[in-house]
Amino acid sequence: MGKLVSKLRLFALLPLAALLTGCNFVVLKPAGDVAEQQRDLIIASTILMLLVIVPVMVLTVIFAWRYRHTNKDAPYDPDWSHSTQLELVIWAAPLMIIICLGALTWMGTHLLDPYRPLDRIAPGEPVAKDVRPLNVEVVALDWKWLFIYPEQKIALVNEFAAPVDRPISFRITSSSVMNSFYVPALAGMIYAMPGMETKLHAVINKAGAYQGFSANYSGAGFSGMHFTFRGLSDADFDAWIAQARASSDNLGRQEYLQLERPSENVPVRRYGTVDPQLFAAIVNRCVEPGKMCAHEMMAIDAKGGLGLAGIDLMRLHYDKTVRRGAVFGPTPSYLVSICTIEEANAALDQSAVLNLPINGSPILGAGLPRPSFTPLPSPRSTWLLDGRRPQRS
Amino acid sequence: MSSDSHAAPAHGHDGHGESHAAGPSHGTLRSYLVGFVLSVILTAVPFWLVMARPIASNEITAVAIMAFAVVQIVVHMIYFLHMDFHSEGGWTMMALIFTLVIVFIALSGSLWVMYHLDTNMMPGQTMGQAP
Amino acid sequence: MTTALSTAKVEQGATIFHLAEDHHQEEGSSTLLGFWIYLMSDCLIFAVLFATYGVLGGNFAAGPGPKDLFELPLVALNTSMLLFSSITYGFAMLTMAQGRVAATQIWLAVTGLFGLAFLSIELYEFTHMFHIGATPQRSAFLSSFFTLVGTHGLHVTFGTIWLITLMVQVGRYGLIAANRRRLTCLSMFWHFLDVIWIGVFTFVYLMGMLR
Amino acid sequence: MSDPTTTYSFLLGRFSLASLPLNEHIVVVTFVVVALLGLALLGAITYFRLWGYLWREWFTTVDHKRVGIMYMVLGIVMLLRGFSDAIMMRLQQAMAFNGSEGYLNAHHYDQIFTAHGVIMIFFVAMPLVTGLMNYVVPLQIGARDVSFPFLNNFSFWMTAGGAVIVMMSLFVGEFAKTGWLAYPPLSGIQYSPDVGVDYYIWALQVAGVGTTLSGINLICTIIKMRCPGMTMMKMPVFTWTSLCTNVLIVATFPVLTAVLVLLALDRYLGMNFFTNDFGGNPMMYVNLIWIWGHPEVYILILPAFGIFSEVTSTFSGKRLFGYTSMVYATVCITILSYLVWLHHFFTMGSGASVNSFFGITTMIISIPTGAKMFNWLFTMYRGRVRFELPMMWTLAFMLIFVIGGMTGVLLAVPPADFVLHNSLFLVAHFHNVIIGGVLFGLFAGMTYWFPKAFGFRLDPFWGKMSFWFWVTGFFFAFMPLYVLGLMGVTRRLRVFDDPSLQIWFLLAGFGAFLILCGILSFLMQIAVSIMRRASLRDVTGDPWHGRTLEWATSSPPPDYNFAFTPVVHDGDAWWDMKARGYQRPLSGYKPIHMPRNTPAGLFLAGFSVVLAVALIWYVWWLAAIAFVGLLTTAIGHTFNYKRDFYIPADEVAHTEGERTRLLAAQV
Ligand code: HEA
Ligand code: HEA
Ligand code: CUA
Ligand SMILES: [Cu+2]
Repeated sequence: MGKLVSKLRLFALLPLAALLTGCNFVVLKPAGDVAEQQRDLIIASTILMLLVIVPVMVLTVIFAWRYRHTNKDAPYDPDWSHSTQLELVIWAAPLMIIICLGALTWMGTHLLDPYRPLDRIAPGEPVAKDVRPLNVEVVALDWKWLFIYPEQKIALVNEFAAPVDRPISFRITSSSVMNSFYVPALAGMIYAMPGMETKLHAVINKAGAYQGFSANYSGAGFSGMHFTFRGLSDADFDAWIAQARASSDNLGRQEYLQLERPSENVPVRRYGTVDPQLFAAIVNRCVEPGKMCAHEMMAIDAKGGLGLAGIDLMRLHYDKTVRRGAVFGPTPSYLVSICTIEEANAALDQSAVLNLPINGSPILGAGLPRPSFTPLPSPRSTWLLDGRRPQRS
Repeated sequence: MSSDSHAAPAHGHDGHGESHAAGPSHGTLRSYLVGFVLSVILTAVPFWLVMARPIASNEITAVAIMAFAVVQIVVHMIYFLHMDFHSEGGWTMMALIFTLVIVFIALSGSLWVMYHLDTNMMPGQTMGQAP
Repeated sequence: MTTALSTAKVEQGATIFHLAEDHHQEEGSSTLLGFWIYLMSDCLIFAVLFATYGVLGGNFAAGPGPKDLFELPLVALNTSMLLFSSITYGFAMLTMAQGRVAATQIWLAVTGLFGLAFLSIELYEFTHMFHIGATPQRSAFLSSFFTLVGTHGLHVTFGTIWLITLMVQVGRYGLIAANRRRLTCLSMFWHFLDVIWIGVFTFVYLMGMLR
Repeated sequence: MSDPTTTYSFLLGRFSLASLPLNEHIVVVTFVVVALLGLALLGAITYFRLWGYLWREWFTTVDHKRVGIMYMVLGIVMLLRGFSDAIMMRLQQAMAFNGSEGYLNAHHYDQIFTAHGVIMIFFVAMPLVTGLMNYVVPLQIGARDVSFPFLNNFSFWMTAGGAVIVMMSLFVGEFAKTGWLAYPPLSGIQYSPDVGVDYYIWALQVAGVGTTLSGINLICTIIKMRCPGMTMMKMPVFTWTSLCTNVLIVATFPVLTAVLVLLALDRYLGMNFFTNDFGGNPMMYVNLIWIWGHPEVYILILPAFGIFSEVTSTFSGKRLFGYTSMVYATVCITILSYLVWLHHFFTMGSGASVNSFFGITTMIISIPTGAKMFNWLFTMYRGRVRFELPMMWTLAFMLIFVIGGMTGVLLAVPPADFVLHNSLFLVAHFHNVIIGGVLFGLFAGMTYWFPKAFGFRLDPFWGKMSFWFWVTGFFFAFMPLYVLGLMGVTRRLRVFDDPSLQIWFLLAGFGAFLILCGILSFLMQIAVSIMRRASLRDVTGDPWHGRTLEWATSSPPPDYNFAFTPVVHDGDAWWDMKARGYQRPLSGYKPIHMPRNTPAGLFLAGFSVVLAVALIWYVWWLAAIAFVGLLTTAIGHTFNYKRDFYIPADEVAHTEGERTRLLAAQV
């Protein structure tokens, strides 16, 4: 009888086993060194935790069974509710595990920080001195991915490739909402956010075609927002580049503004040439002609803003498709560009000169001077954080 | 529970609630005046520090006015809000301390986290962020 | 509680398991604590607004910054209004403790007037800024400035409405226990707003001028 | 589907006939069904002349027990909605392979997962948790009611108001399509110009006010209303966890309120907190919402931990092992929960130092949680474990929750999170802890306290059916998601390319079906128990050989809970009283001071809902009217000084006499 049951049980497990072997556990069997280290960390942590989880589960079953109320043989001690030694153990056992896991985490997190350039391409294989990483610029659009190769001067939609064993350095941004750039076989993910640039370093060790996608929900077309990543041998990679180069399409600002519009399940597209400034313009949210770039704006802000002169003069109404503003807000508008820092400074100086009619405040008494405006060298109170500022390479 | 059908029986209400045994102290004229004078001073000085700029350094001025603010908050707590360790069996103080801890965590944590996020990814040369 | 225990009827030998008298939870005995806890939760709302201002306060979007907009003399005047209202509320509490209805009412009225003065000055400041185009929509700095300062102002507004309500109630029912409790709550609210204002004028206005 | 223009009329705001989803069959059918059921219910109430009764005894009640029960009813009703959403998602995900789009388009699917998350967290789990705390805590501490009975009623109606707003979005307009945390810029006016996000904002704001106030109320109750002799370290563990839960509520919900205000300002006034331009920073929203969001999950689990403590010691016939360390563990979790929020956005790029700091603080939480697990274990040790339903739920919890906890700790390792964030592994983690922890806890608590609330037990047969369906259903529904997560499948996906995944989604769908059977069994259990209530009746008031004070009074307890305020000498007060041969006093009753019912809370909440709806649809005149109404009702209410009354001694004597007769008949 017992035998039969166990046989049946095995039988029941069979399809499960078949299922499990049939699938592609890409997270547990990745093809890139970074993802492999992350996998190792997952396995190590799990084993470490099972050291205490399994005993807890086993004890639960044992205690519940042994002390069931029908079992009159088991001792019954209704007032036993305290034991200092036992409680020490209870707190200490998880503590020990967490100390180990914490150490593992600390090291792993620093080692696998996506911002940290790679120092190896595989266990025991440091990056050769003469190898420079392949630069790829990634833009999450509504709802497709744009890959720009600044050195090869090509761009692609929903496909990208890299030579096997060569470090890749990604710079990632997004055009409208938050996404997350994720190729499970290659490395962990990092968010792609509008107006910001995140970085990721990775390497692919096995040739092949891998799935990549957005891991952060971004709206209606999100499900179709995936791409293929190809790990290629050097020769294949060159051929692949050449294939893209062969395309007569150029990705300039105008084309980008077209491409940027929402679309779903977009097929692969190749651009043989690309505006070298495009990625910078996307990150700085100034692809639209005449719009002020974020870094300019920040530079101006670091000097204390443009003053009252900056209030109105600088608005540029740029209405993409439909009006999508707040009920009580202004129509969507942007700041016009002041192309260079020099121009910005000039505008700053001008604002001091420009005597705008703003001083109509009777309560202060006419004639009281407004505080004069002089840009300070380091006007913002960054000193508060100076000591803790992380080093950027 | 048909509430309306019951009239309140004899012992009325005004008896209780009068006693302030565990309630807060109300302060005295003296304590209010002391608090007021201190607050005036603690307000006037930082305004003067910023408007007249007797100290040239921005940093030192900032630290000074923040210190004044902290002291003044304590003054208000003691003289106007009558905080002490006794009222309500110490629970108000407990709540206050707990809140301060949470406020501290939320404020400094947010600034810390946001500072790192910003420096890690904002475009442009100037990485400085607000405090 | 000790008195309650001593009046309890002793039942099973020495150990008592219940009080013989109705254990009277004093009417409103939790109110002050409850109100204090509410204030603490309010404090967290302000903490979020301060944190937001701290993070976004430097993002002028190439528009005006604190130095272009803030008038410290005005802020000083404003601050003094709140400070005066504090001490006058204190006087109201003192006269309330002595049970003097008329004096309490007068001090409450004075407090309310100072509150209104504060609000008018703030409104003036805001309209002035609106007028020159420094609206909350202009930059993240202005959004967070108006929201932080405006939320404080809204609190003062509601405090003033509440104060008027209480004056009516004191006028009608006198300084009964319930009204005293309410006045005490409002006093906590009022002084709490002072404390927040200390944060505002230091962190927003004074530090702003130092940026 | 309204089109994203902001043209609106004075009278109706953004509303037009196009806002009614008349051409969407599922919604229309749902609407018809709901409307018919609603009409039937209203008709039945009218026919049986229950309106007056409901109004007097329930809607306007300030009795914590009735408010508690109303919370539970709200939670169970909303559960049905939350579950329909879940099963629709499961169905869609099981179908949408091999080029099939499934049966839901993005417009629907995206609303459904958002609504599911929001409803389950805010309108199922929260009301159930709050309801239980409301019902049980005053009884456990020997109090007559909560500190602020009127506020309690008001809080309930605000929560219900939030639920009404969410439900309305199903039929009028649409709900948010942003995920349950509504990250901007997606939730900003530019990318979500429709009413959906506004529904989200105002539903949560209205409910949030209720939750915060109820938190304040229960904190005060626990601090101020404990009966003589009950020191902090003699409080039942459930009361302790409730205290910590409510502290968490009061210290986090304001953060949610503030963040949503900022988002609303962006959306309504065109401010720039979280926009892409003009210096706004969406990451600040993510940061702030998780300062609320992480403690929120402990708000859900802590009361469940309290329930398990009560249940384990009751059904092991043994004092709880390590009471003191249990209390400290709870307090530790409370404080630690504020130090970990960043673990929800490790992948946003905050750098190694920040990530590892928050990763490690997160892991530390497993130490006090582990201490709790062990304490329950050693409570069973040398006990006499009775496998009644509450205990079965507890055992299932102990076996299932540890798995979810372990995967949680795994997610707290930042490099591991880089590959598992937003994957179905994460979805499996949180359903594992929420279902295995919170829901099983609620079921245990429901079954445990049901006889207290209604005077009869729940039918064990259907309860066991429900139990086994839930447990197996859980494994089928969520273990495949762990597998899928390891295959690199992410959440919130509507269609899939890889056909080899389908089998797992089919399994998960089957699991959801089993859970459906579990829910039906649960409803069946309630129905059967009501029909058989005579044979399930418990007149002792203490059906489980309980240990804490709530078992000292009758079931259901009288309005005033205890005829005489108990005096406590021991942590397990009732156990101690029984052990020392306590006799129920039969005379000497005094009049009892009680709060009076009032409809003010209902009116205030009603105005709030109208205000919210008006704001959602841009009907400004209505908003103004509702606001004025709100203000005048609030002020008007403060002019009501007669808020209490006395239950005369005679009536107390009568009620207690009844009980004496029942008890005598029992023996
Ligand atoms: C009730 C709800 C609940 C509970 C109790 C928990 C408990 C925990 N959660 Fe979970 N979590 C959620 C609900 C919950 N979570 C939700 C809803 C989300 C997703 C939100 C979203 O994005 O939509 C989430 C997401 C989430 C993340 C983010 C992942 C991501 O977005 O990428 C992380 C990461 O650290 C995490 C960790 C943890 C940890 C460490 C615990 C710990 O508290 C667990 C502790 C318990 C144990 C560990 C088991 C018992 C202990 C022992 C037997 C002792 C010994 C054990 C060890 C030493 C390991 N959770
Ligand atoms: C309390 C929280 C809760 C609960 C109970 C559930 C229960 C379930 N959830 Fe839940 N789910 C979430 C919270 C919850 N979920 C959240 C926060 C999200 C993320 C949303 C987002 O992406 O933004 C999510 C997302 C989510 C997804 C989307 C995954 C994806 O993104 O791809 C799916 C897919 O099928 C799913 C399925 C289910 C199923 C089948 C159940 C069912 O198995 C269980 C159904 C349960 C019930 C119907 C009953 C509940 C019972 C009680 C509450 C107890 C009653 C007790 C008494 C009466 C005493 N959930
Ligand atoms: Cu994201 Cu900066
Ligand atoms: Cu969390």
